[in-house]
Amino acid sequence: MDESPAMLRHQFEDASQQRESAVLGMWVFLATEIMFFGGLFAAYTAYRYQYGAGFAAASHHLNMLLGAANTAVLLTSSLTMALAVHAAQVGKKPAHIAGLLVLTMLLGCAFLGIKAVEYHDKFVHHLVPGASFVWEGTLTRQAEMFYYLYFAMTGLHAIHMLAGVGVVLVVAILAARGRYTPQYHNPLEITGLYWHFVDIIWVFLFPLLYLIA
Amino acid sequence: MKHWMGFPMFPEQASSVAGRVDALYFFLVAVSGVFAILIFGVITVFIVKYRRRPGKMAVASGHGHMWLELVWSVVPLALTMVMFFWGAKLFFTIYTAPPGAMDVFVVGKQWMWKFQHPEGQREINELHIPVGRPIKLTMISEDVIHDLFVPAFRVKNDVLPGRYTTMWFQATRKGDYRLFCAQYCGTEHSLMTGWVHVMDPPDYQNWLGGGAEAGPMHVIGGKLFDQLGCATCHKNDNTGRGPTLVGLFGSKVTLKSGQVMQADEDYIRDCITKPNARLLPNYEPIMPTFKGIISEEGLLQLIAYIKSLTPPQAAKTGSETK
Amino acid sequence: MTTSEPTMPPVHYLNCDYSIRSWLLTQDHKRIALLFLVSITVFFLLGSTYAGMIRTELLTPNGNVVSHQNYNKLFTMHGLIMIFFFLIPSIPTVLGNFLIPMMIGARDLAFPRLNLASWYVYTLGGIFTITAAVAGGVDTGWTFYTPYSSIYSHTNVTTMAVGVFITGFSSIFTGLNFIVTIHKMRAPGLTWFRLPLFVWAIYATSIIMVLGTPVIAITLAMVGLERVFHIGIFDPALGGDPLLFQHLFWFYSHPAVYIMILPSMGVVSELIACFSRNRIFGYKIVAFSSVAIAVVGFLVWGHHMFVSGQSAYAGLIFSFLSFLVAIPSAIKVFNWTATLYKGSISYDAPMLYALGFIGLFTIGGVTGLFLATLGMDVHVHDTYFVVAHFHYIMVGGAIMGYMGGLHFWWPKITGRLYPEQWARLAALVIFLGFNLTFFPQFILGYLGMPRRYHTYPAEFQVLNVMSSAGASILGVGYMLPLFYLLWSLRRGPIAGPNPWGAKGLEWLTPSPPPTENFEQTPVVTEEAYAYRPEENASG
Amino acid sequence: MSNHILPIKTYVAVFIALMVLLAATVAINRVSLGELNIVAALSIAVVKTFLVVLFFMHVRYSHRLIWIFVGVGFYWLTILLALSMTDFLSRTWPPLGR
Repeated sequence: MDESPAMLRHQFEDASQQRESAVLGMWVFLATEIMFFGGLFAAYTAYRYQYGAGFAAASHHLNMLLGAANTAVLLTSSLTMALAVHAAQVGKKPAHIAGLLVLTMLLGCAFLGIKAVEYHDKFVHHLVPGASFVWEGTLTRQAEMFYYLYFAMTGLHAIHMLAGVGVVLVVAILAARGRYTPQYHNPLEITGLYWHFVDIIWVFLFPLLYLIA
Repeated sequence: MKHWMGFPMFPEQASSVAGRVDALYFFLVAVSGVFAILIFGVITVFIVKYRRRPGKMAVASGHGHMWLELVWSVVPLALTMVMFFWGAKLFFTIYTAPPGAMDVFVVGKQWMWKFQHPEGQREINELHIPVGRPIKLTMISEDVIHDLFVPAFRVKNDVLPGRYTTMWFQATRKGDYRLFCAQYCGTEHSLMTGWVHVMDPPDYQNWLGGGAEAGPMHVIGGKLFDQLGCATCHKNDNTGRGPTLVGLFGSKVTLKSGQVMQADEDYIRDCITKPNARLLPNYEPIMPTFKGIISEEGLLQLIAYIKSLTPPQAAKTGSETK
Repeated sequence: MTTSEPTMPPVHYLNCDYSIRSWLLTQDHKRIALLFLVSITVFFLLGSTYAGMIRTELLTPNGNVVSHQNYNKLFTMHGLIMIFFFLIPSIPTVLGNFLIPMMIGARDLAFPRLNLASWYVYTLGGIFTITAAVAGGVDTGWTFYTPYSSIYSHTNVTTMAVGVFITGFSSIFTGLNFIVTIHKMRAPGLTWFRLPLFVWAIYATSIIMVLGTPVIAITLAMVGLERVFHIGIFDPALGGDPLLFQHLFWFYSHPAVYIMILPSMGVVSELIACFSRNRIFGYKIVAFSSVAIAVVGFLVWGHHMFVSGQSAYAGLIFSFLSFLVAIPSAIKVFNWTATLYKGSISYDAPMLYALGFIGLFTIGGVTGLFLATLGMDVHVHDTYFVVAHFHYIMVGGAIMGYMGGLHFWWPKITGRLYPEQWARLAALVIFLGFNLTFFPQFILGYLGMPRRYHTYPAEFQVLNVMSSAGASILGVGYMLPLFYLLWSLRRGPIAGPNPWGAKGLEWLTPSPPPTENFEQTPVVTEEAYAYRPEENASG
Repeated sequence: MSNHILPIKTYVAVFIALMVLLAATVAINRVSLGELNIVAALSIAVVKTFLVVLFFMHVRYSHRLIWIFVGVGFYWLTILLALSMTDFLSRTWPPLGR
């Protein structure tokens, strides 16, 4: 085999077994993640069914343009991430791979930045659930429940983004050191899977939270 | 309690469903018993007969037999389906109060049961009811989840905060029966117990006549209605800023959102505690919330009053005793 | 069995390095299994102590040993520790960790560092739990029902919820590791239908761990948030629905029962096969029934909510589905019984545990049917009938399997045999003590004694005294193995690689095994449990 | 699980499709379709998910086992949502029996 033996851990027979294990492991983890968000999705479904009117009213106070912009940012970051994996697959220079990863990371940071602007806006307008929640209009409780779910779901998503940015940073550094070759780039590949997954969660959060007609 | 050699084995049967629950119980015990004895018997025979002996080797049992597997999958499946349908049918009965049942209202709180009769009598941790008459309990909690459980009647149901749940029973024998809180509710959960006193109807009427200076529930509710100023908007001739409540109970209401709701106890309770969630067309959202202003008992009295504004024959659910 | 005196291998996973560092930073699945063994035993003893205090209190109806609140804390801590810190990790993290790589002919799990992380995460969760216990305990019941847990309880609910949340990730890591290992690391020739049934059972368990645990994690996180920030996702006063909590809680916590029982079923399959010298009857059906239990087990949680105010229509659906999950369990029992037929059965201690398992699990299973039957459940729900039922499953089932497995593989783990006569005695004492403790509780439940009652009406005392008497016998039964297993570590006879004459790859290596498990990756050419190869060859 | 390498233009094409779908989601939201709005929005989200999973995450060229685990994750989520909604949807239905 042509892989560098240093990358093959002792419990595996060969590089393809190691790679397949890593990829499968990440997919199993992502199934776990689906269910982790799933609890919140279930809460959302139950309350949206019961509190449709309040949810719609509350949703109008979210900035749909910022939400759409964030979706675009994340989708773009997914593209750069996919291209980074592709670059490693075809054996591009370390700087090339690392560059794409840094770009991905920056887009991730941009997402979090926009999210922070939105959160700040909600703080200013007293739309954070709890004692300081102020709602001008009817259906206060329903609106508060919406904002609770909004913060819980986007907050959990943002935590995943933060973790993702951290991991991408580490992988970018390793990539810059030339660790990833067409034969071995498992960490990069599974980081990519994670990144795309976080992207998919947002693809659902955007219409569910921002686009309640 | 039925005893066997001094051990209590079996609870009293004191309601119309108790016998049916016990019949199902005996069926389940019988099926379980037959299966358990069958399995234990066969295992005992095998482990004795095929115990390891020198010079005697096992004879491999092969790779299984399809027909055998089928038999012992299908037979238990069929039996469980009998259990399912029998249990479901009984559940319908336990779940659905017969029309014309006598109302009693229950408020659970840490750690006591408060009962209120339509005639106005209130009691704590004791419930007096007449024998032979279906009783429908409309229950709500002031704090955490409780559960009203009367073993002799074989019924229980959780008592939730924020929403009415109901259960019903018809006592068949005079006597005093224990009632428990069956849903863990905090420190003195095990003290949240009491008694159901099942009386002859004349005794019950006497008992009713004994107390309640304030009058029947709907009268107390009517006074509360005036005190709270509800009548300034909800006028009986429908000229107020709010809709009239005459004929409301049991009717179908079309909300501003287009949703059609049955005006039952929960609907009225929600209208009082969160009025803006139940907006009506042609009316401004001006009603303030009375959440925290009216106790759960007060809400039940208001509901009793609003119910009394509907002629009895028009009401579909529930009924007044007078 | 070999005729010559067995000897210990000169170098094995236990004596290759004695430093503390070599244990705390080990990536060897066998050593991690032992780390878990020590940890869960500590929690088992803690949980048992709580149980002993509960049974002492219930000797009298008046509650004159501890206060109301302390009693509530006792049963809460008993439940939480036994379920999250003993039963759920027990077989998977100890026997699973030790055996899965060996049974499939691998050198280790797919992710050894993740495996070690799993132990550290478990320990961290355990520290939170101990902290909550020392700080005064929790009084919500292990079910954490809202709004009691989120608003009304003044105990250390948040700390405890954090502990359970963290420990959940240990479960997820372990499950993930097993799934990948079983898929990707099997030795050449070891097809799915040649796997030992224990591996199938652990695989099914792992599926539940991976897909169920995150839901309880997020749910408890929401309860914690509600407590800390007073936002009401489950608080009816703030527009929340307490039944939503129950749905999310039981979505995990019902399948969690199968996390506890499935591995035991796997162990029992191994034991029955070995000690009756027979291939498991209907191997494929037993294997698939594990997976069926894991899948269908996720569809039945609503049977915990028949009287909760849940819609009666939902109750109907959940009742129906609950009956379906009974079938694969029944099939397993029938197939184990059929395996004994024309076997060559010996009564070694592990086999006694396995037979005890079948008996107690059968009783636990059929009483589960009572609870799935709608009209019946209304009466017995939240009574001692339920308490008895789930102890028959979790103690009578899960712990019997765990004890049987621990004895069976003890020679493999330590290289030494435990004292057989003592072990048989302990198995017998546990069986008798268990039945005396929990059988009276079925009757108590039907009489109407609600669970979680500190004081109770005097007419229930006779049965409670019986139960407490049984508990003292059960306690003695559990103490015995603790002593003689420790004793055997130094004094037990040398076991040799395969003291039972058992089949399976784990018996091909020395006892204790070397760090790499096998000198050469084994190649598998026959089915599991080929106790009579000539029979298999002929047909 | 092959180490299949996709051409860059596939990635770009998928990306463009994703952006078009995003625009479509926003556009459809401007039109009031009642209940259909949520259906449309979620349908588009599902299509986007398919694109990301199949191409960016290489599932299209992966082993069947990966397909199974992708399916399992979403299937279990469906179980959670569907069975818990049986309660919420049917609570206001008329009482059983009689």
